Amino acid sequence: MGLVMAGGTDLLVKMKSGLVEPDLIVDIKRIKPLHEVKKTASGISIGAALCNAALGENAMLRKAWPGVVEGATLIGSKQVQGRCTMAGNLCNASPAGDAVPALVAAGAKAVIQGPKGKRKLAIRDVPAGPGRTTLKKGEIITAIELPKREPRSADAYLRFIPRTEMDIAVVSAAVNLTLDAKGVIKKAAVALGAVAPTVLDVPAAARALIGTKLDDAALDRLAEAARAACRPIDDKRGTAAFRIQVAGVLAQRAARTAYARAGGK
Amino acid sequence: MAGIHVKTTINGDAVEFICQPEETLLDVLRNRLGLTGAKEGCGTGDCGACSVMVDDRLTCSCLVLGAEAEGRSVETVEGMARGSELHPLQRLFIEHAALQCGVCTPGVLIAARALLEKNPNPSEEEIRFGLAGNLCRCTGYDKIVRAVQAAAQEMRGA
Amino acid sequence: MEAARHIHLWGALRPYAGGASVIVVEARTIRELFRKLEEQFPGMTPHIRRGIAVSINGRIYRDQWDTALPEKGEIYLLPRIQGG
Amino acid sequence: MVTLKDNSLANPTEAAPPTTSEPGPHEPLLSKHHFKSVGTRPLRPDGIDKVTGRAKYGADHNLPGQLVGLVLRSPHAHARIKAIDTTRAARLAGVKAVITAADLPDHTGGDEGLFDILDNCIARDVARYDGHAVAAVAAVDAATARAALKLIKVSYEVLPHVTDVDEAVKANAPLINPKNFTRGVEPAPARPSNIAKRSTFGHGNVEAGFKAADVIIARTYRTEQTHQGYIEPHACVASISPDGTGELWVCTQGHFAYRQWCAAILGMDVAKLRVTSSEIGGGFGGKTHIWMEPLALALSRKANRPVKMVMSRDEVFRASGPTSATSIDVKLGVKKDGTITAGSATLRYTNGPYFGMWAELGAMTAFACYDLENVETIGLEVLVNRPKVAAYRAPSAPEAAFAIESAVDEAAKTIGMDPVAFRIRNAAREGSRSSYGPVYGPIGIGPTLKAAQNHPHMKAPLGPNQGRGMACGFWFNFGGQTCSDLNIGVDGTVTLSVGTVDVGGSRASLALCVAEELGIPYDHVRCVVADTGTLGHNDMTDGSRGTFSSSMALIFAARNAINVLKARAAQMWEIPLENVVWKDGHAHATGDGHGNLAPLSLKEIAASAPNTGGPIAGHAEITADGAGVSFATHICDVEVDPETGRTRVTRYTVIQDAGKAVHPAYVEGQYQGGAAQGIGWALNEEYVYGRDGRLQNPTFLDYRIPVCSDLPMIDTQILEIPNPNHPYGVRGVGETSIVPPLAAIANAVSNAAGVRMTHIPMSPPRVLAAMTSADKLGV
Repeated sequence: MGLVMAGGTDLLVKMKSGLVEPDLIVDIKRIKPLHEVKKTASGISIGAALCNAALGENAMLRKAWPGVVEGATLIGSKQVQGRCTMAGNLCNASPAGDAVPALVAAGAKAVIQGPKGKRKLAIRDVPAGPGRTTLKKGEIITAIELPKREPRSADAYLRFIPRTEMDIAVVSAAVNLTLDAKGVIKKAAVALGAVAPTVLDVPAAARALIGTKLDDAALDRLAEAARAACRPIDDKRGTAAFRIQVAGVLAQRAARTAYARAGGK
Repeated sequence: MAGIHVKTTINGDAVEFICQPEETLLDVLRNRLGLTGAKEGCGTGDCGACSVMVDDRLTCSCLVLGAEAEGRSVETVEGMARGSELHPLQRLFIEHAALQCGVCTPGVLIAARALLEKNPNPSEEEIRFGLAGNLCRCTGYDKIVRAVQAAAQEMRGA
Repeated sequence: MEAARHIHLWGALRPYAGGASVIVVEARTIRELFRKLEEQFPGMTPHIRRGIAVSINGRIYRDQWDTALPEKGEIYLLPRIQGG
Repeated sequence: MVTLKDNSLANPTEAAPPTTSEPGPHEPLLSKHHFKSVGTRPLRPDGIDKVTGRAKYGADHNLPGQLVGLVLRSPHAHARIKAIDTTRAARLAGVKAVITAADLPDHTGGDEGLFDILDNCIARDVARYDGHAVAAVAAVDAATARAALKLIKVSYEVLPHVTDVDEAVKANAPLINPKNFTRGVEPAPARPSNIAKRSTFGHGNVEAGFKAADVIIARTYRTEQTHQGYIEPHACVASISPDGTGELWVCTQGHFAYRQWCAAILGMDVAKLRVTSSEIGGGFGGKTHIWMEPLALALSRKANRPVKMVMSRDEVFRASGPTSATSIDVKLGVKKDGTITAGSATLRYTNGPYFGMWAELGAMTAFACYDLENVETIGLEVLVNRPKVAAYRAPSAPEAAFAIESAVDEAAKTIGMDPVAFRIRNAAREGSRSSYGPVYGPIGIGPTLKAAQNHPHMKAPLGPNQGRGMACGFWFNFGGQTCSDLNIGVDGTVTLSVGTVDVGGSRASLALCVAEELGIPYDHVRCVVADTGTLGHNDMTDGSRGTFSSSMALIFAARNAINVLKARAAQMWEIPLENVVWKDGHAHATGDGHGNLAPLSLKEIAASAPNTGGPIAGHAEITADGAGVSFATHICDVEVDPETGRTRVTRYTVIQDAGKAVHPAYVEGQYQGGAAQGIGWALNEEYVYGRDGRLQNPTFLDYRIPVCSDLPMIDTQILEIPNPNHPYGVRGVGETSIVPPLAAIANAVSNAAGVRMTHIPMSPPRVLAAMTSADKLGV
């Protein structure tokens, strides 16, 4: 078995515990273009080997996609940040991966290179279940593409962890909003992490926001729709009931942050 | 399995070693090069005791393969002092009693230096989040944070 | 009866002394006390082997078996505690 | 009176009778009130090694030709081992030894405690918990050793298991040990059970006390199992030579005890095994027990090569020293005037699969802070399929204090009394009968409470969703067997050899005490931890005894050395010994005709040693009884997120009696470290077991010890109420600081959340469930 290594922060842990025993490891960090962040005709392309610490240092990304950057830079410690990548987090396919919900809410795409050429796939469709992706044999992700930003747009990502750092998300929420000139939400996306086998895109929750200025009634409907979409389990990190309850809370808080960032008042 | 021949720079010195493909940089430092300052507290990137710099990025050496060091520059706690002169962080950690058992100290020092290089005047909160990847079980972090504050002040003045 | 000492027992020892909370033992030192206890109350032997501490007027002795048991004052047997 | 063996005095030809103006060589009474060195904050001698990476910990030592040892562990919570086939593993190239229980025959000679240690080190017929060692290998490298483990075939017959404390005491629970009949019950029970022992403490008549009460508080509290969480995993290098002698390098809190146990288990003579303690990367009680060290020795014996073994973090969690999980019923009777009329508690503590005394310690300490007319505690040691419980900093006291201090707080609230005033009213004092039996001498709980009452923290304003809590804590402390050497070099500098492992800066404290006693500068004194081959037996660094005991021994050793120094000065001056006194690091001549002699410095006397009788040294071998009990009061503020149940500690204050703080910075460090561990225990740390009886979270990722950003600064206030049994008044300070936090935080969270918290850790799901409806959230 051959495996691709970007940051290696998941792979080396799995090797240590004997979970995987690769015959070959391909380190993609030496490939220069895979570290680039560039503006393209359709948006921004982020190389798959770019470590999240470097991603967080990119002012353009922080300004355009603060929620995406939040998600990516919450993973692990400062030490782990120096290694881990968004693409790696995506391919690890944990339902609790911090980088993923904001990418889903952003409508981002994975650029996939394989023996049969290149294809693009919505981030939402990359994970197939815990630890499994829809990538085919021989395929690797080379970049993540974020769409072009309209004016008055912003996103936010929040996760719930018991400590202040170093935990895996017990539940998480990302909200991506675009406002009109009057501050009314005209486009919205809501994604939830750690409440189902894969990160959830929740259109019903997004619909609760569209056409509103994020009044209390809209926030209540948002929380209700978010909770209704959850299909979590009880595990060592939290109970299903807790996850459902807090998913609504985080969706509301992330929506408030995204709304303020987009210029809403 | 055939070993991999690696040429690298460690604490400014050119170093060559042969390692197995699955060996971590931490294993190489400790078991092949005799640099036992970096410690293995967990092996999973959760404690920070193995913190080193690789090409000026703070990393857990347990999450880096030894073979990856090829052509890169690695800095460990053994390279922090200049000759007999301790780095201000090292000196102030002793002066502030910021270590008890001391096993987390090498990793904390490397992380604290990385923090101060990026942010010479951190708030208490920034220090606490900057060191959140380094577990200490003895001190309750109080004296560690104070030592880093003192070092930041001294290094800014110097 | 100048060697008679009143010895207070903690709960786990009382069943071996017929439920008594205080017993009278003729013993001048901790060593003599333990020897007499084993003779008179064989059920206490496993406890003594595992460790019993002796509080003499509030001060706890764990090891020094030649310590004298004063005629006056309180002698209290306790489990030999462990620490971290 | 500190007891000393008569033969422990200095060479009798040199020992002079003490003069009236100076303390005798082993006079424990407080001899100092004004200190020059003690109480200062000099740099620790091991500091530079520890900030430069030079210090050698357990895993930092290597021997030529050493092998890598690894352990095969049970994947089952409870299983009979039907057969172990090691033939394929043994045949693998590079494998030099494979061992099972058969390679460690029972040499314990009927010693039940020692047999339990042996059985825990390697399972014999039954694997008793997930992670129990079953076999071990030694190979030329880690990869080969890992491959060999996979080739060992163990056939298990899986047995029913139980891990929960309340489930284990039920009549139909699976039996952990069919030979276990509850001790402490007369007549002995006819049927075996999982209750290993019942202990009772108390006095008075609790039923009468409850009848006299106006208010009764009765609740059941639970705490989950935690781990000491030292950052350095267990590690050792063992080397046994064909002549039967052996060397063991190991991280431990007590190398002499490790030697004793390992030698007994391996059937070796104690004198043939030399154990060297490495620098220790945290212990907190977890390194007062042996784990894989006998396996390393047995592998080395079989392979005739040195063997290094280092536990993984997973192994540390699964197979080394956790605390008990507990379930504690408390009943408290209180009068409206604030008098506690009676207190009772039944404390169930898990022991793991082996007999321990954990509930007993909980039962002893539970009500120790209070002066109660009627009190009764019952401790039940409960066997479960979890790893063997090990001591953790004031073992068993934090759980009991959580239950009792929560009830005390609730009682104060119920009668409308300030919680500090309520505690002051009921606090134990000199002459009170303790809840565990004896009458107290002078004790420090009152002063810590008074200090808390007057502390600005108590009066600081609180914000929304914030609450304040406080609690008291008690720990016994102890002393024990201690042996030290003091050697004076030709240049007048001093080397100390001690046998108590330095876990948190004690070498600096001990050097300070000797500098004080000899009257020389701190930096003329160097303290080293000696191996078992070069010093007499020392008990472990546990029970808060390291600085207390070794400083006492070293002060006595220094006094013995002073007697020698004075005799040498008398020789040099050619005057009678009784005309020499020791003051400020010098011999002074006194009396008629000698007054004009210039004082002789220690350095000058040392320089002439070759011509005055040879090397100058002092020794002491003592049993350092009289440690003196310890009390602390903690205050904390928390903020609870009402929507998520997450708790943030916003302010924390520790007030504790140190007797005399030898090196105040390291005393503060003990207070802060204990508080931080208590905060972790209170909020997030817990062992999570699955239905299969396997540990779900054996990583630092999911066993959540506090990180730097979780904590505020931890303020400390050191009280100094001298311990009359130590020459400088020193008390142990290491453990008590972990006793109050669980309760202090529970009281604060209860105040912030508006609901009484009875289950620790107060993880967000539990707090949120308590704040809304327990059923709705299914916790």
